[in-house]
Amino acid sequence: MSRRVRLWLVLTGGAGLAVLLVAACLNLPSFGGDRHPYGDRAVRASIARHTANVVSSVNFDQRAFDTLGEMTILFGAVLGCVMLLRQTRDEHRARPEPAEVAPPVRRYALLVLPVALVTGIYVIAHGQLSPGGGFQGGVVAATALHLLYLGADYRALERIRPLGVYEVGDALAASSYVVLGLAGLLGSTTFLANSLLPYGTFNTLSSGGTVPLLNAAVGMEVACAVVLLLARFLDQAVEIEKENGE
Amino acid sequence: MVNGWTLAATVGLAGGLGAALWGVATGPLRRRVVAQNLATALACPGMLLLAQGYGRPAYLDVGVVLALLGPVGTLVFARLLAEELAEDPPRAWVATWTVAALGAITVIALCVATGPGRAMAKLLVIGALLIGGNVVASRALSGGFGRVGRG
Amino acid sequence: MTRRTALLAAAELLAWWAALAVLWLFLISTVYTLEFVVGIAAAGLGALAACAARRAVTGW
Amino acid sequence: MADAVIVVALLLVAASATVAVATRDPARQALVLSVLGVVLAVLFTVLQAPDVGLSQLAVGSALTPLLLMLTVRKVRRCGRDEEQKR
Repeated sequence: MSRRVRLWLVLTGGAGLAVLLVAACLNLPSFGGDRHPYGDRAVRASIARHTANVVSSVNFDQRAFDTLGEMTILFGAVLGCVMLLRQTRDEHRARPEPAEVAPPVRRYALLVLPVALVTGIYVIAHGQLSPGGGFQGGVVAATALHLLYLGADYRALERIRPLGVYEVGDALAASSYVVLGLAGLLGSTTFLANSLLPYGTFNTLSSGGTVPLLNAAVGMEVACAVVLLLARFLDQAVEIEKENGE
Repeated sequence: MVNGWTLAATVGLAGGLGAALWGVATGPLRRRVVAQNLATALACPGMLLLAQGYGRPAYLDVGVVLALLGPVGTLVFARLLAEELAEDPPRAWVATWTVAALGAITVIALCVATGPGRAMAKLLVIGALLIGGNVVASRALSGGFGRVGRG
Repeated sequence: MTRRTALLAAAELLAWWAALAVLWLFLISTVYTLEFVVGIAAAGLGALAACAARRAVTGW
Repeated sequence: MADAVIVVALLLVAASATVAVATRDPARQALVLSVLGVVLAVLFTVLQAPDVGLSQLAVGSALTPLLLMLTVRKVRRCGRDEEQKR
């Protein structure tokens, strides 16, 4: 295909997309109106199940099956990364060299690591009460561990990060989501139905039936998955080298 | 719903993040990393003001996460760009302390509006994490990481 | 590990535990039993991580 | 007037996204991307979606820059090794 034809193709496709988008925008309800048919129904269902954060109710109760799909996508993506970035036969591992870090930076990293970890757990635990949830908190908690790489060196991080534990945790959390879904079949005829546990007192940690449990499962899955993903990237960037003698 | 808090947040976010965006888009690397650091330092007080303006204390959690992870992001750049930054280290103490002062003023104003209690303690924790984090991140950018080989 | 270092390590762990439990109290909005239990558990986990991280960096 | 902060956030997102596309060097692009992440989090918050804002902050402020910069480091090191072999 010549350059000219490609340019025409892009222009025609772009113009078509622009026309469709403008046509769709003309039919949108106006910005910030007071009629929200879906919102009203979601809020009503959320309050009926004593879940204070409607977004969590949508994610882990009304559309819990979609979240299972999203979690599986993350699981599969991390699995793919682990396979692609593994150490191949013509590569070897070199010991990472210690980095010279200024003392205030090191102290900051050691101080903020536990604070960020506790904040991550807080965001996971209060997913059904305030903004946040398993995904957000899991990423925060996993990022917290890597302060040890930023504030010290890779060897220090490797000492507190037994990868096998995180692999097992990842798989356990992902499967416990499915098990909780199957348990929903006990009380009703629907997979992932929120009918197993009492809905509890509104606006407490135990409210919302299975929502906090699913939230915790996703939080653990995401935290373990992010640690495993970053471990492969760090291995490649720091430790793994091509053999020189090939 | 317009009140003083949202207005202050609008002005602060427009001016602060606009300037940070200009800084991160142009100039040498040393200017860009400083602008990236100041973007989080300016956005976090804006988030706190918005939480107060909307009357929703739950929105403070966004500020907590930003105050914790913003400086961590700057540390990532300081650590992995250490070689290039060592050749041409950034010197931005005036900007760093000015932004830190803005953050401190915001937190103090919000504390006065909140009154004593655990909510005020939360605001003070956010302020300490934000200001401490950004000063340390600024220090890390200007030679915080010495000789970095393969590590 | 001598008796002295063991005592120091225990004191470090307890100090972190207390500090992180106070942080949890600041983060939450209302206090009740379950919240307290979860907070103590999370603070314990954070304290273990803090001590492990410090040991990984300084080496004892 | 109440929508002023939304307009400001939208303009900032449009500007920083354009800059992120226009920057060529990956390291500098990662810097712009991290500012874009913060601006997007502001936009989500002013549109009353703090859950999404938190997701954006969690991923965009430290994780994405770390993944990108580690990749840049690996690619650069491979390039240096190739040069040494020649």
